[in-house]
Amino acid sequence: MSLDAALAVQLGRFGLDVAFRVDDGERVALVGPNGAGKTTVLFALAGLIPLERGRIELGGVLLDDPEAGVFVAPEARDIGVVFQDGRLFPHLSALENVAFGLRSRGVKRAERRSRARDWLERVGLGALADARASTLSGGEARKVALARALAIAPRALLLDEPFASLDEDAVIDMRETLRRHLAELRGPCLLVTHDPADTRMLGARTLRLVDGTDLEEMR
Amino acid sequence: MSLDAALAVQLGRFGLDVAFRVDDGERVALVGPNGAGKTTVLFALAGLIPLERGRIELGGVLLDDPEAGVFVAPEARDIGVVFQDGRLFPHLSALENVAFGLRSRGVKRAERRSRARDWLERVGLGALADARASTLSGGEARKVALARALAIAPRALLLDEPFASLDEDAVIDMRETLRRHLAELRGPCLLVTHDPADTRMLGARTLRLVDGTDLEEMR
Amino acid sequence: MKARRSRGARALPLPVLLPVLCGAALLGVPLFALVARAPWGRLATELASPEVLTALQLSLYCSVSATALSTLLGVPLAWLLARGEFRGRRLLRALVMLPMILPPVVGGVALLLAFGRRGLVGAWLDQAFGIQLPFTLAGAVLAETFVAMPFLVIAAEGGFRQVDRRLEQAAATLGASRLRVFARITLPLAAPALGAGAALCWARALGEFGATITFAGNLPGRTQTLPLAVYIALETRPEAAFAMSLVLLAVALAVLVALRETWTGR
Amino acid sequence: MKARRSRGARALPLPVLLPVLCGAALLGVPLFALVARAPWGRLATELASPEVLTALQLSLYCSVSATALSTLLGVPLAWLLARGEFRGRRLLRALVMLPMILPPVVGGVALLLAFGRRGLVGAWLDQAFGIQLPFTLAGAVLAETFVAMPFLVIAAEGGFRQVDRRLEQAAATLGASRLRVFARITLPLAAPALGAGAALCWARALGEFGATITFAGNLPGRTQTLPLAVYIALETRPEAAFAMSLVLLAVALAVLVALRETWTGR
Amino acid sequence: APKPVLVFAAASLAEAFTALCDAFASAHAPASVEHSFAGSPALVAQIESGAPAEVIVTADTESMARLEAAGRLASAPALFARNRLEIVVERGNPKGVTGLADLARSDLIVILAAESVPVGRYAREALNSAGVTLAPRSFEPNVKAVLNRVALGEADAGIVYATDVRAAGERVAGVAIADGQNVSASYPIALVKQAELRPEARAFVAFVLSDAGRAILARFGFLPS
Ligand SMILES: Nc1ncnc2c1ncn2[C@@H]1O[C@H](COP(=O)(O)OP(=O)(O)OP(=O)(O)O)[C@@H](O)[C@H]1O
Ligand SMILES: Nc1ncnc2c1ncn2[C@@H]1O[C@H](COP(=O)(O)OP(=O)(O)OP(=O)(O)O)[C@@H](O)[C@H]1O
Ligand SMILES: [Mg+2]
Ligand SMILES: [Mg+2]
Repeated sequence: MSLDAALAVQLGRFGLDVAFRVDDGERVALVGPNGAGKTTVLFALAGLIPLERGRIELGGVLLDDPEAGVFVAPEARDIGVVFQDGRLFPHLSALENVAFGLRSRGVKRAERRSRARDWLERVGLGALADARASTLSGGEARKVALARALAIAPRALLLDEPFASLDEDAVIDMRETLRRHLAELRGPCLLVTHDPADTRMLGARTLRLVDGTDLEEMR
Repeated sequence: MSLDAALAVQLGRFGLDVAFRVDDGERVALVGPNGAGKTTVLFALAGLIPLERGRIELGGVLLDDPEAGVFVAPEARDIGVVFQDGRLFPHLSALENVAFGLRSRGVKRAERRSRARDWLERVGLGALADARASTLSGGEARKVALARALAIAPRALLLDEPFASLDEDAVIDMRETLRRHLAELRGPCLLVTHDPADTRMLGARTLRLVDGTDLEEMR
Repeated sequence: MKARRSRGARALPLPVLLPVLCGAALLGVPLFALVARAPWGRLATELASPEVLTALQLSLYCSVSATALSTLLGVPLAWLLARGEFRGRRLLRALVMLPMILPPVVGGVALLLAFGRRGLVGAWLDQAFGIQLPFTLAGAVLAETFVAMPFLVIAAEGGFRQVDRRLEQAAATLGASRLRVFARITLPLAAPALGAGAALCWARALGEFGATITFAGNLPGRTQTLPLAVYIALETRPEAAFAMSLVLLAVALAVLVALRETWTGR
Repeated sequence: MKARRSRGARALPLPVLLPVLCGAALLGVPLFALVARAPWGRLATELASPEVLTALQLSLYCSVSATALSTLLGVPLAWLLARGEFRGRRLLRALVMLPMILPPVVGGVALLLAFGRRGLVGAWLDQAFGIQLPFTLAGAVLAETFVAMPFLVIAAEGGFRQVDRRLEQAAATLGASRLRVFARITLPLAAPALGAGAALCWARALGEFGATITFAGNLPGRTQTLPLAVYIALETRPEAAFAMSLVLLAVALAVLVALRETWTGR
Repeated sequence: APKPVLVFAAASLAEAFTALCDAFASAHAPASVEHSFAGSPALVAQIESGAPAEVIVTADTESMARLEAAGRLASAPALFARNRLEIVVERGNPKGVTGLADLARSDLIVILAAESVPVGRYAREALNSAGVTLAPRSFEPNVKAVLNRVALGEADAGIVYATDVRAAGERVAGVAIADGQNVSASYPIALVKQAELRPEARAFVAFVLSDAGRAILARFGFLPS
C-alpha cells in the first residue's frame, strides 16, 4: 500500500503546495521549521482539510481529488493520526480513549477493553486505565494518544511529534514500541519530528519542508 | 527575592509532598519522569492548586499557608507561567495574547501593543502579530506563550517545557532569548524540561522529582 | 490537569455584585410578595383536594413527556443547526424560534388548524388511524412540546457550537461516523448546555397554559394541568389560584434543586 | 489549527433525519397552517392600521429593552451561578427559574404585589421618588424582563460552564482580576450560548402577554404591545388577530434571520 | 384638554366599549377616554393594587361585588346591559341541533365555558332548568374559546352569549334557546375610588347608561337592562 500525494491548499495567509510519494511500508520523517506546513500536510492526508488542487491516493484508492469530485471523509480513510496537540477525549478514561477507535472497527466490547488495556500496558500506563483523560499529565496523555492511534492498526499512520513531552526513558521505550508495531504493519508511516534521533532510530527516509512549498529529500 | 516552598497536595490518586528553596535570581531545572508531579509543583506555586499542607513564601511574602489561613490568589502573585499545554487565548490575536498581561499591570494601550510587538519580534513572529491564536502552528503557539509569560516581567518564572515543539534553530534562539531575559531579571526561575541541553545552556541547578515525593539535587 | 476549588470564598467585585442584587431583586421580590400574601391556611386544603392533586399529576406527566419528546426530536435538530452545512440554516433556526413568539392562544389555534379534527394533518390522522388529539392527554403533551421545544433546540445548539471541533476531528480519524462522534463526543461535552436546555424546556412546559387549553381543552382529570386549574380558579377564587401557584412553584423548586448537578451538567 | 468546511454536502444518517423531520413537522405544520389560513387580504390593511403599527413599535421597544435589561442583570447572575462557589447555589438557580413556571397572570399579580402602587417595593418607590411602574411603558419592560430573563440566565450559565477553565487559569496567572478574566476570556468564548440566550430572551419577551397585561395594563399607544392587541382582537375579530400574529412572526423572522451570525455566536 | 378618563373593561366587551369610548369623546369634547381591556382576574387584581382606573366595567356581577366588598368602588354598580344565551353550532348547523335537549346526543362534541366564568354558570343554570345532563369534552376558559372551537369545527356545539354569535357573523350559526330555559346575564359599571373623583368620569358612566349609550350597545346585540 503506497501513498501518492500532491497537495495544494490555502489556509488564510498560508499556502501549501507539495507532492511526494511514500512506498508501501516505508517510514518517512517530515522535518522542517515551525510553521513550514508539516501539520497541514498530515491534515490534508487525513481528510481534515480538503484539497483545493492535487490528489491523494492510498493503496490505489483515490481519497481526495477536487477535479474528479472525489472526497473520502476522514472516518472512511482508515488513517491513524497522533495529533501534535494530543486531543484526548477529556471526558473519557484512558482506556476508553484507546478503545474508541476499535468500536468503529466492529470489535466487541470485551475484546475492545482487553486490547485497549494491552496497549496501555505497552506504553507503561496500565495503572492509569481508569483515569479520566483530563487528569493525565502531559507525558501520560501523549502516550495514551500514541496508543489510541496504534490500537486501530490503520492502513497508514501520521504521527505529529509523538514523542514530545516524554521523559528520556519513555522516548526510548516509545520509539521501540513504535518500531516493533511498524514492523508488523504494512502501509506508509509519516512522522513529524524535530529530533534527528527519531529519524535515525526508525530508519526513516527524511523529507524537509520549508515555507509550504519547498519539499526536499535529505540524506 | 527567593522562593521557599513546602508543598503537600493530594490530587485524586496522586500525592505531592516536597520541599525546596530557590535563591534570588537562581535558575532551577526540574526534571523527572512523566507523571512525577512537575506540573503539579508549578501549579501549586502559581496558586492554581491550593496547598493542603506546607507553605509558599516568595521574597519574604507568604503566598499560601493553610495553617495560617493565608492564600494569595493567582492573579495577585505576579508569577509568570508557560503552560505545558500552551493555553493561548484562541479568540485573541498573537499580539493580544502577549499584551494581555500588561493590561493588568496598568500599561497603556499603545505602549502595550508596542511592547507586545517587540516581544513577538524577539521570538521571531513579528509577521504573525495579527494572526488569531487558534490558527497558529504548534511551534508558533509555543513561542507566543513564552513571549506572553516573559512580557509581564514577573517576580518569578515557571516554565513547563517551554521549548517542546520548537524546531532545532528555534530552540537555540529561544534558549538565548530566555537567558538574556533572565540575566536582566531578578527573581527565581523554575524550568521543567526533559532535555539535558536546556539545563546546561541555562547554567541551572537541577532538581529531580520522582513519584511526587522524592526530590533530589543532581550534579 | 484541573485545579481544585480554591480555599476561602472571595468577595464579589462590585460591578458584579450590583447587577446580581438588582437581578435577584427583580426576580425575587415578586416571588417573595406572592409567598408573603399566600393563604397559608388554604395551602393544606388545596393540596389535599383531589382535583389539585390530579392536576399536579397531569402537569408533571405532561411536562416530563413534553421534555422527553422535545429532547428526542429537538436534539437532532439542534445538531443539524450547529454542525450541518446547508443553505437556509439561519432561516431554519429562525423558524424553530417562532413558536416561542406566537401568543400561546394563537399557537393553540395553529395547532388546531394542523392537528385538529379538521386540521391539515389531523383530518388524515383521524380518517387513517382514528387518532384524535384535541381533548386528549396526548394533545396536551403535543401542545406543550410545540411551545417548549424551541427552548431546548436553541440552548442545545449553542452548546454544540461551543464544543471543540478538534476533538470531533480526532474522533473522525478514529473511524467514528458522524453520528457516533455526536453521541460520544459532542453530546457529553455539551452536557451543561443540554442540561440547561432541558431544564428550560421542562419549566416552560410545566407553566404552559395558553396553547394547551386552546388545543387540548380543559377537562378536570383528563387534560386539566395545574396552570389551567390556576387560570380557571383566578376568575372566582383568586386565593385558591395563588395557593395552587405556590404548589406548582414548590414542586418545581423541589425538582430543580433535587436534579443531580451532573445531570443538568453541573 | 482549524479545518475548513468540507467539500460537498453529506447525507444525513437516518437516526438523525427521522427525528429532524418529525420535529420540523411538529413545529412547522402549525405555522404553515396558520399562514395558509391567513387572511392575506387583511394583512395589508392590518399593517397599515396605525394601532397595529404602534403596537408593533411598542413590542419591539419593550422586547429589546427587556433583553438589554436582562443581559445587564442576568449575565452577572449567570456568571455567579456558573463560577461562584457558595452554598445554596443550586437553590438560587432553581429560584431564578421559577418565573418561567409561574402562570403569567399570576406572575403579573406577583409583580403588582411587589412593584404596584401598594406593593412591597412599589409603595416605597412611589413615596420616595414618585415612581409608579404599573400602567407605564417601564412597567411593561419590567414585566417582560421578569418573564424572559430566566431564559437568558440559564442559557448563559450553561455556556459559561462549558468554557475551558484552563484558559481562565492562564489569564489569572497573567494578573487578570476575576472580572477581567470574565470579560475578556469567559464571555467571548461563551458567545454562542450567550447569543442563544439573548435570542431566547428576546423571543420570549416579544411574545409575552399575561404578565404584561396584568401588570402594565392594556393601554393602546402606551402599554398595548402586539400580543395584547392580538388577545383583544381574538375576542372580537379573530381574522384580524391572525393577521396581527403573522405580522409579529414576520417581524421576528426578519430580525432573527438578519442577526449577524457572529452576534448570535454563529 | 383634561386628562382622559381611564376605563378598565372586561375583554369580552372590547368591541362595544371601543365604540362607546369613541362616541363619548366626540360628544363630550374636550373630554376623552382611555381604555384598558383585560380578563376579570387581571382587572380585579389591578384595581385592588391601586390602579389609577376611574371607571370599571365587568362582564359579571361577582367580580364587581368583590371590588365593592373590598371598598374599592366610589359608586354603587349600575347595570347597563343584559345578554342572553344561545347555542353555537357550525355554520349551516350540519348536525341539526334544535335546542338544549339535543346537546345530550352522543354523536355531538359539546363544550361549555368553565363555571368560574359567568357564561359557564349561566349555561349550567339553563341546562338544569331544561333538565339536560351532558358530559362536555372541555370547560373552556372563556366564551370566545367556546366560540372559536366551534368555528374551527373542533366541537359541534357550545353555549355562548347571543352577542358572540352575532359578532362572529358568517363563521358560525346560532340556535336559540327557549325562553323558559334561557338565562340572562347582566353587566355592571361603577366608579373606582380615587383621590379625586372627576366629573368626566361620572359623565362617562352617565353616557353609557344614557339612551345614546344603549343605542350603541344595542348595535352589538346587547339587550337593555
Ligand atoms: N486556519 C489557518 N488560517 C491561517 N493560517 C493558518 C491556519 N492554519 C495554519 N496556518 C498557518 O500555516 C502555517 C503552517 O502551519 P502548520 O501547523 O502546518 O505548521 P507546522 O509545520 O506543523 O509547524 P510546527 O512545527 O510549529 O507545528 C503556520 O504558519 C500557521 O500559522
Ligand atoms: N486532577 C487530578 N486527579 C487525579 N490525578 C491527577 C490529577 N492531576 C494530575 N494527576 C496525576 O498526578 C500525576 C502528576 O501529574 P503532573 O502533571 O504533575 O506530572 P508531570 O511531572 O508534569 O508529568 P509530565 O512530564 O508527563 O508532564 C500524574 O500521574 C497525573 O496523572
Ligand atoms: Mg505542527
Ligand atoms: Mg507536566
